[in-house]
Amino acid sequence: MADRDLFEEDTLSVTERLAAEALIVDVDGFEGPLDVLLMLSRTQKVDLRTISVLQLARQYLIFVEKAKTLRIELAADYLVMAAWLAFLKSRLLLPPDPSEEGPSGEELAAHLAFQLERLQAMRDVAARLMGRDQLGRDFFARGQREDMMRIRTVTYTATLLDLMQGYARIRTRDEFRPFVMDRNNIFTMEQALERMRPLIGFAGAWTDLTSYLPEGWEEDPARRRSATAATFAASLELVKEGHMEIRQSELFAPIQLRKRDGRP
Amino acid sequence: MSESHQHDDTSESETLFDAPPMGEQERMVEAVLFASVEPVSVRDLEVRMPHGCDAAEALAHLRKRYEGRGVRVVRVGDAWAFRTAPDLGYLMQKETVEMRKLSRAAVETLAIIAYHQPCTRAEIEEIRGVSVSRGTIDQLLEMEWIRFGRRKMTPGRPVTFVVTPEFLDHFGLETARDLPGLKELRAAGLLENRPPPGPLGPREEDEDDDEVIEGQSELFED
Amino acid sequence: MSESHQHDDTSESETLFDAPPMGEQERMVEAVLFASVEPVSVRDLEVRMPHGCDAAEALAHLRKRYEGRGVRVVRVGDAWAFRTAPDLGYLMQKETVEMRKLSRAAVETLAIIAYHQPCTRAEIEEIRGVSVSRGTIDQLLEMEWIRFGRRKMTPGRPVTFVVTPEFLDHFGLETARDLPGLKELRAAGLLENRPPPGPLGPREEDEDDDEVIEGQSELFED
Repeated sequence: MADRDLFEEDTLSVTERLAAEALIVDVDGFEGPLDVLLMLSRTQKVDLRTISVLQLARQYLIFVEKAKTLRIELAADYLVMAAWLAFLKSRLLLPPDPSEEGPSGEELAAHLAFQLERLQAMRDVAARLMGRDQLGRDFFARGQREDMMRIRTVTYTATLLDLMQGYARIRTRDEFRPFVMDRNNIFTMEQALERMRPLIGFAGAWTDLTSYLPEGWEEDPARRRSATAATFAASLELVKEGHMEIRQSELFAPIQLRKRDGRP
Repeated sequence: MSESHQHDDTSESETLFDAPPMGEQERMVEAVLFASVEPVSVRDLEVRMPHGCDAAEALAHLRKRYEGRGVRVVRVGDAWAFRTAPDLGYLMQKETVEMRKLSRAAVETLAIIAYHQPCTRAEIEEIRGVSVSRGTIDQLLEMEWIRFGRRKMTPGRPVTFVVTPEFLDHFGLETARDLPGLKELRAAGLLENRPPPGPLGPREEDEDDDEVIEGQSELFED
Repeated sequence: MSESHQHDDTSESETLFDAPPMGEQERMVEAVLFASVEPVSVRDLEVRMPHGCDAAEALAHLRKRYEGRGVRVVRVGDAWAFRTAPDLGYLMQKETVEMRKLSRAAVETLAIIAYHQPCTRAEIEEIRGVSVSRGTIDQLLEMEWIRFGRRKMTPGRPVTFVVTPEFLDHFGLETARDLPGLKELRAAGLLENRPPPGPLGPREEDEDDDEVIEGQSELFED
């Protein structure tokens, strides 16, 4: 392999190289770059707190390179980690540049070591947790349910405000009874016709339309309006039928009616 | 109990050579009876327990141990199970009280009775503009917020409803006359000069959909 | 145990004028715990028992009585239940429930939530170094081993996860404080939420870690 020269500088043992290769074959079995790093760190066989991050970075970069030469598709986050570790490696190797911003290589390395140690710790306690006696496997709850008899009583309640709002709702509804339903203040054309038919017999002279309004409908404006409109409509009907004549001298002048007494 | 204990010591030591001590066996029966969904027969127990165990004797010990306790080992058919002591059955009842808001129909009916008492059902219906269901009246009667008043001296002598002292107590009123009047309701902003907003159709949230359309709100919107 | 029983007889007869004798109370607790599959809290016990009972003391007596027996009184969070002794589990093959095998991701996620709770999804991902699939969280929620906790007061107000009493019950833990190795992990600083130094960390999405979040904060409130 041509890459071999590239990594000759790396101080990896044969077993470490073999381990790295084994990893590549099984890359799908890993849960991300951190998992791979944790596996690689095991080859160092040291406490994770004293791990050599530099060595780990090298191992990881080999892992990624090998994966590339073997044309194994690595997920993007493996490559992001590779880039980051390459950066970390350079930071760790080069003397610190005081003008450079951001955390030092050592700080970054320490954090990575912390992450690995924490992940390992979580895996260890997860194993301990699953190793405990478990309900339904090692110890058991009562098999027979003697279910509690549930006596449920429902209490209904309302507040004074509910009550008053309820009442207000009804009263408000009264004040705004549907207009069309309210026949009290409506004088229909049929009523007007009925009223006028017997009356027109006496209307030989021109008489003001308003004098035909029914009693009790003159005062209240709403009633007056309704009665006037109905009487006017009824008058037109009677004119059409040929029983009456109608006239208005000018705009807004009083409307006058008289019997059409066989006149042409 | 069982026949297996009529043996003398020698034969027992032969057959139960490695059986756990009786105290252990009792524990086993205890755990199995507890965890089992169904009552367990002595045969079942013996199948489960290590070879050489005497389930019947262990069971007898266990029964004795639970005598007079809060739970007992009882026989169910030819099997055994734990049951709570019958005298403690009352502890197994759990009473839950659920508070629910009174329905709108009930609130309105109640309000009408409170404001117009003594009030007949027909009067309530006239004021509400919808028929009042039997259930609504029954509910209010059951809650003891209303009761029957004197019959009205009108044809048919209909019953009337009045509010009760419990009602006054609940709503913190001394008498029904303490209920705020329309003017006060208006001053409190409870009586708006507009009917409650909503489409003309019956409201979906009402239980009593028979309600007549109230207020053609659109007509009065400017 | 409660204070109410440190009184001498006179004062006791005053306060617990009609409370049943302690032996009776113990029977009651026994019956209720036996009947209930779910753990029962002292409060619930007291609600069920007659007025003046001291459920806590009766419970203490009961625990003592069942020490070393085939069933035991165990604590689950702030509630109590009878459970069979773990050493007898082998007798219960019939009762054993086939448990769905949890994936490694699910087991690790569960452990991270248990040890770091309340714990956000981002924190789980930060610790595991991979994204957490919706399915994993769903599975744990469905098993009722985790539930949603309070939202974190960090930008975006992310939801948190905490473990449930069912989790404690399943793993035979009295409280979340009894998680194996919890003290050592905390002493080693491995439960701290340490943000990556500077903006250069390999995972850049964890800007919400600016506050110092102490692990398992709510476990140590009391």
